[in-house]
Parts: sequence; C-alpha cells; structure tokens
Amino acid sequence: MDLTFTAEEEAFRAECRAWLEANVPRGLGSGDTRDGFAAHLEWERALFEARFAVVSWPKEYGGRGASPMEWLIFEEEYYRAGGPQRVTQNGIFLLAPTVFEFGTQEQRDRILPRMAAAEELWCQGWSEPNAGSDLAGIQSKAVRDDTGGGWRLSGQKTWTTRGAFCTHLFGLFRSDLDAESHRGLTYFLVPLAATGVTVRGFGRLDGDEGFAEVFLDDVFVSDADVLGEVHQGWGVAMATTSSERGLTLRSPGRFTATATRLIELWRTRADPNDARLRDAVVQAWMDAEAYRWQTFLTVTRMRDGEQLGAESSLTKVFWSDLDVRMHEVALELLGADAEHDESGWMKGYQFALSGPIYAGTNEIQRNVIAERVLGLPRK
Amino acid sequence: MDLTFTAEEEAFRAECRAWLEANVPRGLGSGDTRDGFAAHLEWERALFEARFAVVSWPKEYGGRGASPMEWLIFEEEYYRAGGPQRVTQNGIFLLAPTVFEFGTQEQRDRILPRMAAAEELWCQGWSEPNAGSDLAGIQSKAVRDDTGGGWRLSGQKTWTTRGAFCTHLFGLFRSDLDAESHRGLTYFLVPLAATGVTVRGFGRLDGDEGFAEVFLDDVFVSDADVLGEVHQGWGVAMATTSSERGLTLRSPGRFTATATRLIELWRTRADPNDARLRDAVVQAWMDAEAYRWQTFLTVTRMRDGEQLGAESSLTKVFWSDLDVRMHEVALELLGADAEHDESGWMKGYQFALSGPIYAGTNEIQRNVIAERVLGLPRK
Amino acid sequence: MQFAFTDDQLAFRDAVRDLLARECPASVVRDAWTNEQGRTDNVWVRLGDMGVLGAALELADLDLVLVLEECGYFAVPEPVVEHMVVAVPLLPVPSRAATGEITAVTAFAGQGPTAYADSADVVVMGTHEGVVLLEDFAIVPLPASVDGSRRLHTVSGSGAVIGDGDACRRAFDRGALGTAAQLVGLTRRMLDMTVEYVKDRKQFGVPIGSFQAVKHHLADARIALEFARPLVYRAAWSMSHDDPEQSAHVSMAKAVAGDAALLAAAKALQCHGAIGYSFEYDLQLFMKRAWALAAAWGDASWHRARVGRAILR
Amino acid sequence: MQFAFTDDQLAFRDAVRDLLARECPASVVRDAWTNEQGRTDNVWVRLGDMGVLGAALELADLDLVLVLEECGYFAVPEPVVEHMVVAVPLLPVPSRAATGEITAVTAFAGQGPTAYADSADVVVMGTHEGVVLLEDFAIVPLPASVDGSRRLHTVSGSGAVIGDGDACRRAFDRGALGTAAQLVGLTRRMLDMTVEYVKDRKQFGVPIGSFQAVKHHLADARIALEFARPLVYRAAWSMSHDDPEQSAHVSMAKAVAGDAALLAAAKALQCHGAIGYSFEYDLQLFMKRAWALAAAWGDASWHRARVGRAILR
Repeated sequence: MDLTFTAEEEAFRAECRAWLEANVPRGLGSGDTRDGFAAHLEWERALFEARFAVVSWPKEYGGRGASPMEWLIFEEEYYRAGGPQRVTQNGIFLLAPTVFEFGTQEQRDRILPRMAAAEELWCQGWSEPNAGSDLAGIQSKAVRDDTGGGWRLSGQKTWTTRGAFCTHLFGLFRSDLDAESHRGLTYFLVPLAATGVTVRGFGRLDGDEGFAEVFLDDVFVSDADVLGEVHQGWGVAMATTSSERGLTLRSPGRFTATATRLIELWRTRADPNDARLRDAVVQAWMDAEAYRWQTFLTVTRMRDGEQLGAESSLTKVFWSDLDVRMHEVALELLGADAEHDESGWMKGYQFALSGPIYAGTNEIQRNVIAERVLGLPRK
Repeated sequence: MDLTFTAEEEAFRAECRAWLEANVPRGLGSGDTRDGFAAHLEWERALFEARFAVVSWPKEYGGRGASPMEWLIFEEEYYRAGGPQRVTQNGIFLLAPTVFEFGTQEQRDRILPRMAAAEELWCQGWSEPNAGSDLAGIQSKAVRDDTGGGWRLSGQKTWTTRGAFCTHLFGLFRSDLDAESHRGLTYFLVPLAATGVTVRGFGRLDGDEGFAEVFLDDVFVSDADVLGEVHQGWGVAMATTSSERGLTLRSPGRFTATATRLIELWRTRADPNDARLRDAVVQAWMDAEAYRWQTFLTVTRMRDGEQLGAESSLTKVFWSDLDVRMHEVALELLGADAEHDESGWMKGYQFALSGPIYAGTNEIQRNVIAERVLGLPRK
Repeated sequence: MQFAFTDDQLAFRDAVRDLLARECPASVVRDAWTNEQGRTDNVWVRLGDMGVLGAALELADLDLVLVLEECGYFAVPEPVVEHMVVAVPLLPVPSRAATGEITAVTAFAGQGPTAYADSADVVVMGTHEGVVLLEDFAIVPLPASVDGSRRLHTVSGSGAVIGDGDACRRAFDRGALGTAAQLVGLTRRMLDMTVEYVKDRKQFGVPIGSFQAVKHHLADARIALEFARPLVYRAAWSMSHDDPEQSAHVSMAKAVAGDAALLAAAKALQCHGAIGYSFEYDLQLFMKRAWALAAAWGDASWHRARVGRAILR
Repeated sequence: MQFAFTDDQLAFRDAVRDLLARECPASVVRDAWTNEQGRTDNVWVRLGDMGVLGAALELADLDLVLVLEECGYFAVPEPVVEHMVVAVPLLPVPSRAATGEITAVTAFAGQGPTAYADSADVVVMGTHEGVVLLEDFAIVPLPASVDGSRRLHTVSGSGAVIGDGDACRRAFDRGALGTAAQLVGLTRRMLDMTVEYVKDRKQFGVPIGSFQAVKHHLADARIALEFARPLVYRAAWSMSHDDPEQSAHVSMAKAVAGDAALLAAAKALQCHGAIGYSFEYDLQLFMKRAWALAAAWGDASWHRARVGRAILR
C-alpha cells in the first residue's frame, strides 16, 4: 500500500492546477440554457486546445493517455479550480467508452475527435415516456431499410439532457419487434439534423431548458451508425456502465470541492459553537473523503485486474444521497436567505435532486445491491 | 374545540395523581423474570384493590367505567408517577376488549374479574415458528372432540411474552384444516395447566426470560373456551385491534414520560450550548406532544362516532420509531457510560427495539398505510 | 377535551376550498411566476368578496387555521398570511384592507425578506420597539426566489407605532402559525398528487405504487402529515385562547409542519421520478412553495431553539 | 497511489481468520458472558502461540488492521486492541505480554471505563502527563456491561511514566483505529448473518429477502460498510507512515465505522424480527459488541468534533 502520489502524478497535478487556475472561466452560468450552452462550448474548446478535454483518451483522439489515477487527479483539480459541470459529459463519459469498446475503427475515427473538440455534441436517447426506470419498455422502433443500407427510426425519446442544444443522439431502439424486454434492441447513433427528427426543449426543475423531447418520424440512419451488433444494443449499452469507465461520471473531485465550499459557507454563516451544524459539515467532509478513498481503492483493484460488477450501484446511491445532503446543510446555513440564493447552492440543490432519480433511481440501485452484491432473491 | 379538561376530568386526574404518587413502588425491577414477575403481581393487585387496574372497564368487572379520555388521563398520571410497564397488559389490552365484544356472558363473568384481579394471567399465542409477520401461516391445529364437547389443540406457539409466568393463553388455532390463510382459524382460551401443555421460557434481547415457547400436545379445551364463532378466529382477533380499544396498548403518557426523563437526563449530562443534542431532545419532546395531541384528536373523533380503520398503523410506526429515537438520544447523552447504564436507559433501549418488530413489523404497517390509508395497489 | 372543529368552522373551510378549487388551479399559480406582481387576477378579489381577507377582524386563529391550510393546498400566490392573518387585525383603519382593496404585507426584524412588497400599499413592521405601520416605504428587490411567484424585497421606512412588544410577538406568532397551516396544506397536496401519479404510472408492467419502496416513501410522508396536523390545530387553539405557552405551541407547529412538508416534497419528487423533475409538471410549484415557507417565519431549527427555551429552562 | 494490501498482509489476515473460525465460534463468545473473566480458554493462547499478540512489536498498524477486522468479525472476547495494539509496543519489557503470558489493558483519562481489568496484570494508563505503567493498581467494578463478556472497571494507581504526551496521543489513536477495524468486522458479520437469514426465512410463501423493504435495509447497511472500510484502511496507513493528519484520519475512521456498525445492527435486528430479538440467537452477541465499541474509544460525536478541530481551524 502506498497512499502517496508518484512524482509523475504530482507533476501532472501541478500542470493541471496551473492551467486550470489560469483558465477556468469565472461567472459562467448554467449550461442548460441556449446561451449558456454556447458559452460553455467556448470553455470546452479551450479545454480541448490545451488537451484537457479528454485526458484519459489516447493521444490520437485528443487525449493524453492518462491513467485512471491521473484522470482522478485531473478531476480533483478541475473542481478545485471551480470548473463548471461539463456540458459534453454525456458524450465523453457515456458514449465514448462504448465507442472505444464496440465501435469500428471508422466509427472511432469519425466520432471521437469531433466529440473531443466539442464540434459534435452528443445527448443520450434512452428514456421514453413509458420507459423510465424500466428501459425494457422501450417502444421506439428501428425498421430495416435494405434499399438504403440502413434503418428507419420512429418513436419518441424524452428527458434527453441538453437535447435541444446537441447535434447528435445515441440511443436504443427496438429493431426486433418480436423480441421483448431487453432483447431485440439496437444501439444507434443519430444526427439530430436528419430528416424526420424534431426536438423540443423543456424545463428541468430549475426552469432551465435542459431537457428535450426528441421525436423521430421515419428517420434514416445508415448501417455505419449502428454501434455494436444489431439486436445487441442492451448489452452494448450496459457493458461499460459498470466497467472502469463507469466510474467516470461522478468523480470524487466534485464532491470534495462541494464539501470544501460547504466548509467555507459554514465559516461565513455559522455560529462556530453550534455543534449541530458543525457536525453536519464535518460529516459531509468525512463522507466526501470516504467517497474519495473508496474510489482510490476501486481504481487500484481495477488496475490489479479485478472486474467490477454491480458495485457501481453502491457508488451511485452514496454520491447522489451525499450530494443532496450537502446541499441541504448549505441551505440550512443560509436560512431564510436560501430562498433567494444566487451563490449557487439553491441551484445546486435542485441539480442534486436529480441524482437519486437519473441513471437508474436509487430504489432500482438498492435492488441491484441487494440482488447482485448481497445475493438476495429477485422474487 | 375545547382543549381543556373538564372539572370531572381534572378531579379524576387529581385522584389518580395522589394515589399513584403515594403508591407506585420504587425500584421494582424487570417484570420479565420469574422473581420480578411475582413482585409486579403485588403491584397489580394493589392497583386492583384501589380500582386502578382496569379503569375503563365497567364497575361490575373491577373498573370505573372511565371514558377513553379519562383512561388517557390515568395513563398520563401512571407514567408520570414512574409506574412500571404492566405485566398484565396483554390480557387487559388485547384479550379483554375481545371478550367484551365477542364473549358470552358466562365468559365475561368467568374471565374478566380474575384478569382484573391478576389472579389469572394471560399471554398471547399468535406467533409460531413459521408464522411471524405472516399469521396466515399458523399451523397449530384444533381437532374437534365431540365426545368431550370441545377441541384438541396441538402445535407450537412462540415469542409468547411472559408465557413462562402466566396461567392462561389466548390464541389462534387452525380448526378447519382444509381452509387456508386467514380462514378456518378459531380463537381459543387455553389454561396453561391443562394436560399436554409444556411451556419453556427463553430470553428476550436483554436476557430476561420474557419469551416462551408453548408446546401443545393434544390439549383438550371445552367449547366454553372458544371465543366468538368457530372458524372465525381471524375476524375476532382483528376486530378490536383498530377499534377504540386498539389504541390502548401504547398510550401517549408513556412517551411523554420518557421525553420528560430525557429532558432531565439532558439537564444533568449535556453541555447546554450543544445545539445538536439540545435539538434532539427538543425534537423528542415535540414528537411526544404530537403523539399526545394526535391521540386526543382521535379519541374525539371516536367519541363523535367515527370508525377508525387502518389509521392505527400510522400510530404504531410513529410511537415505535419515536421510542427507539428517544432512547438513542439518551444513550448518546450517556456516552461511554451507556454501556454500563443502570438507570434504565440501556434496558429501555433494548425494550424499545422490540417496538418496530412486534404486533406487525413496521414494514407491514407501512404496507397497510400505503394500501389501506392511501389506496395504493396491493400488487 | 373536545379536539374537533365546529360545523361553522368546517363550513367556512369548505366554502374557501370550493372557491379555490374553482379559481386557483395550478395554472393560476404558474401564471403568477411570470405575471407582473406574482399574484392572481381573481383569487384576491374573490377572497375579499367572500369576506375572507377581513375575517380576522371578527374571527380567531382557530377559525382561520383550516382556511389557511386550504390556501396552502392550492398554493395561493397571494399574501394571505401577511395581509389577512397578521396585518388586518393590527391596522388602525382596516376597512380597505379587509375588502382587499389595498394590500398589506409584513416585515419582521431578523426574519428574512418580505414577499409581495412591490404590490403592497402598507407594511406592518415588527421591530424591537413594537409594531410600526409604514405607509411610506422604500423597497429594494432581492434576487429571484426559487418560488417564482414570490417577489422578495427588503423594506425600509418609518411610521407610527401601532402595537407594543407583546403585540409584535403575537403578530409574529400568528404569521408563523398561518404559515404552518399552509405547510400542512402543501404536504397534503403533494401527497395527493403523488398518490394519484403512482397509482397511474406503470413500469415493469405494474403501477409503480405497487412497489414496496414507493409505498414506504409515501407512508412516511403520510405519517408526517398525521402528526403535524394536531400540533398546528393545538397551536391555533392556544393562540385563540391566549394560552401562556402559545409561542412554544406555535413553534412546535411551525417546526413540525415545515419538516413534514420538506419530507413530503422529497418523497413526492422521488416517487415521481423524471416527470416530477420537469418544470412543466405542476409538482414543482408546490415543492418550491414548501421550501420557501419552511424557511420563512423561522425555520425548524429556529423554532426548535425557541421551544428549547420554553421547555428546558 | 496503490491502495491495496500486500500478499503478506492478506496471508496474515487469512491465517488469523482461519484460527478464529476454528477457535472462536459464537458459542465461545457466548461462554464468555458467563465464565469468570469474560474471556476464552483457547483463543488467547492460540493468538499468543501464533505471534499475533506480540505482532505490534515488529509490525505496523497497517499490518494489523485486517487482523483486527477479523477479531471484530468473530467478536473475540479478549482485550485484543488494548493488549496487542496499544500496550505491547509501549511496555519496557514486553516479552511476557507478547506471548500472552500476562495481560495488559488500558485506561485513558476521560474515555470511559476499562474492560478486562479484573484479569489484567498491568495497566497502560493515558494521562495528561503522558503514558504511565501501572504494575500495582486497584480496580472498582462498574455495573454490568450490556455486552456480558466485557467486565468493566475503573482503575487507579500510580507508576512509572513510559511515554510522553505524543506517545499518549498515538496510543489512544491506535486504540481508536483498532476499534474502528473491529467495528468494520462486526458490520460485515451482522450483514452476513442477516443475508443468510433472509434468504432462508420464508413468510407469505417467499423468502423475506425478496421483499423490497428488506432488500433496501440491507443495501443501506452494505453501502455503509463499503464507505467505512476505506477510511479505516487509510487511517492505518497514516498511522503507519506518521502522517501529520493521522489523528484526524483515525477520527474519521472511528466515527464512520461506529455509525456503520450501529446502522448494520439496527438493520440486522429489524430484518431478523423476533428471532433476532431472542437472547438465544447469536445476533445479539455481535450487536451488543457493536454498541459497546461504537461508544468506546470516543463515540462518533467525540470524533467528529476532533475532525472539526482539524478541518475547520
């Protein structure tokens, strides 16, 4: 066991810190409005220019070939410097690992560089009006078009994050209409400019237009835009969620940074003798530390060749509950001023409330923990 | 609305207070050991002599015909004066209401006076090794004995509170062996001295012998010991659980008294500036008050003729969780001294932990609230 | 001990409920987010016509508490507590306020911003010297409230003293109590909405309300409602009967009702999932009102501290 | 960054686990409740034979933390932390303690009673002046512990100073860390027992482990375990490498591990129901040990306050 960072890692950290401190934009607003998204793209392109957009990717795709540990270091420094939530994250963290694992060379070369450069912007098309927690209920269809050498997609996707501002969608469609549940789905890559696509943005909890409905009416996509095998979309989509890359969506750096901000808030707002709020702030810090060290433990295990499975559900429940709790403590510190807070805590609280819902509700995650980590019977 | 007590109620309270302050025994130990139980019986008989054993019963059975509101007042005074948990409670609070409602005149006259006088001591025989939360799984059998004019009981009851010290058991037995689930059960009254009964006491969580297994091997009981209709035992047992009497097992007085003791403990143990523990103590007091006033509201509704149904499940979850929480706060106030506490908090904590389990686990109660109070679908 | 409302009190409640069900659907609340004053075209007028806005001149808190619960249930975007419960009974000449012709709002020292000040004609101000009536006042807007219908300002000015320190304490307590009643109504509303939703919404081939986790979430919210309500009604009785412990009773009511509403909001959102997280869906209107009111007029922590001073002394 | 134990460390852990699985079944723990000293016939001797009791003379906290976790898992009714982790490395002449021939226990000012003092030969006492070795000492029995195997006493006496204030702080931290490791083991044990039980126990025609409420109770306990463990291992590393923040790291470990064990105890009992509430069933042995150890060596609140002094300064 060695809980220090190597000289290389420390050098990498120093490089990240210097660049981020100098370059992280101040006062960048929400990335979930049209104007805000455009402003965020400037930042994304700055990251790309400095080769900080996708540090863990190979160099030929715009990355630095950073190890998972270096990636964690980058994330710590990114949030420490006050970097904003990244509007490109669903492409970089959800689609890209799948492209690396299942994509053809042509797909990698076509998709990844433009994703890294924030030239093409990807949103996720999994949920549908009748398929939320239960993705097996997907009804959007893909019908074979042999003439065109591709497929025709029809149906409706919804709760698509930043769909109104993106250029492409990756999603699951039912290609074998006779198959049920998770079978017979195919993973498609869909340009939102294609004929037959209509996108309607709508408000998230905080009112920002961060969600979209995507309507597809006989939209043609070529065979080159099928990711992985036809009818195997479920396996393709799931393969990377609990893999090494599966941990990348919620790096500890974000929560450590929030805990640090919470301590700052406590210093400015709290009676230092109030043990209740002091305890709550300390607990938030300890939980953020627990999350950080659990991640280091996990990354070490993966480096040593262990396969992770349903353990990612433990992580999902923990960080999402922690994020809500930290914001609740902050709002309590703000008292009646929380209602008109502009410093980001109230907005952050509303964002945090999505954590226990999206990417599989925490109720579903707890089922997974019970059934697949603890081995309890499904029925 | 009038939230004051009447002059009669105040007079009754004064009478209770004077007698209880003068007579509540000090240093009475656990009633869940053989010696302790015997000592408690002395107290039960003193209560009976003073006509405080069963205040809500009619005078002819040893009571005072007290109204539910007067009964609540008695309970408040009883626990305020430091009165102990009553070893006769399962007879008085669980069996007696059923005897009043379903018993024959002969049964009332035979059973109730001796119960009130603590001459006959009743324990409950519902649970079995394979029928805990799921009482429909009861396997103990009642086979018709026409010759003797009665029934022959066989099977095993368990987790029978104070069964090793009682003289009689009331319980459910499967009289129609072809019926399933809740059907075909009959409610029997069983003298534990009967031939074929074997009782083995065993320890509760705190080690006191407060539980028993009761083995029945072809035990004869006469038709006079069937309560209510044959095969209708489930309905008989359930009818009184959510009736007016159904609230009597956990009167608010007990929790108000615990909250008051918690405040005393806080005064002696806590740093008064520690807002965390202060808040926890205040919250306990407020919750105890909420329970008290919810009870007054409920008693008023019943007096006005409303039928209560599944609402008793709301009450069960609330008081049992509150009782655990109050004891947890006390143990925290005691710190490292909690481990060797003799003042009753650690023992009370262990007792409180049974609350969310017995009489239908809180998980079952929450199902009932969801399905029968809120109307959510069973399946 | 007769812990029940009179038929008159219930009839008053029912009449207001009927009015609000007609005049204050969620669309009216949503409109207040974007209209100029964050208020309604009709609800204020109708409440004035019906005599509700002036009711506190003749009726006690106990007569009003159920009405305020309904105002919470419908998330009425009007200064019902500030104007009707707190200000009207204190105004030297209350007639125009009693009909709703003019609007009165409140500002208490150390108790956060003032809502609806931009459309107010007078301000009843709680100060360390007592209650002061501001007929001329300046307002400074604060950043937007999370509840878009609540336009927040700080208020300053000077005016005549119209009540002593005890009147000030009592005025604050009435405001806190009225807010507690609204929070009970909001809790009921969020619970009702969520129960309907989970009975209807199917996933995995069954209504999501059949899942035990959903059942237990909503059972917990229902329990919180069950045990908050009696403390609110008790506090209303204590205020109406000048009970010496009335402030502690109000604080218990506000703390417990605020916590119940926050719990119900959290459970309602989680049981709804993504649909509840959508701005277009109405749950957010009630949830954000609950957040705002739980923190206004003293949050749970502030009121627990006040209870502590009463019971731990 | 290499957050993993070495093969040697794992092999040591496995060897102790095998020994305890053989020598320390629940029946041995239960026997300690009623025997004279609250200890074991064999476990102490075997641990001494194996070199575990003297291991701290040569090995660091990081080498011992997994062994202590196993001692928690088996609820070993012996002063493993007091003797092996805290006292042995401090004794001027440790040889007889290292083999287990004599028993050393500990007493820290302001940190509650001393366990196993009635069978101790020497006491290592943490005082404001430093570490004092008591070879002659008086003991006064305290009321029975809720964990019947722990015989509690207060200890008094005087002796030679064998360590300075920093040694005293370090000794206490090692004790708290060792106790945190035991709490992690207890958490695992209660979770394992309960998982097995709910898979097996049927009600309503199905294993109770198929009910979502039971699943979620145990998922929460599993989550608590998952995030307590890394903090305990990190604190062991910090102690072994004399990290300047080691005390804060130990406090985080103790607070989080204690809370995890208390949560697991509550969930385990609730998922067992009445059987778990029976004295004859073994769950209570582990649950009561968890209660005792969560409060010993500083409870969560005490340690959170210490973390606060480190991070909020």
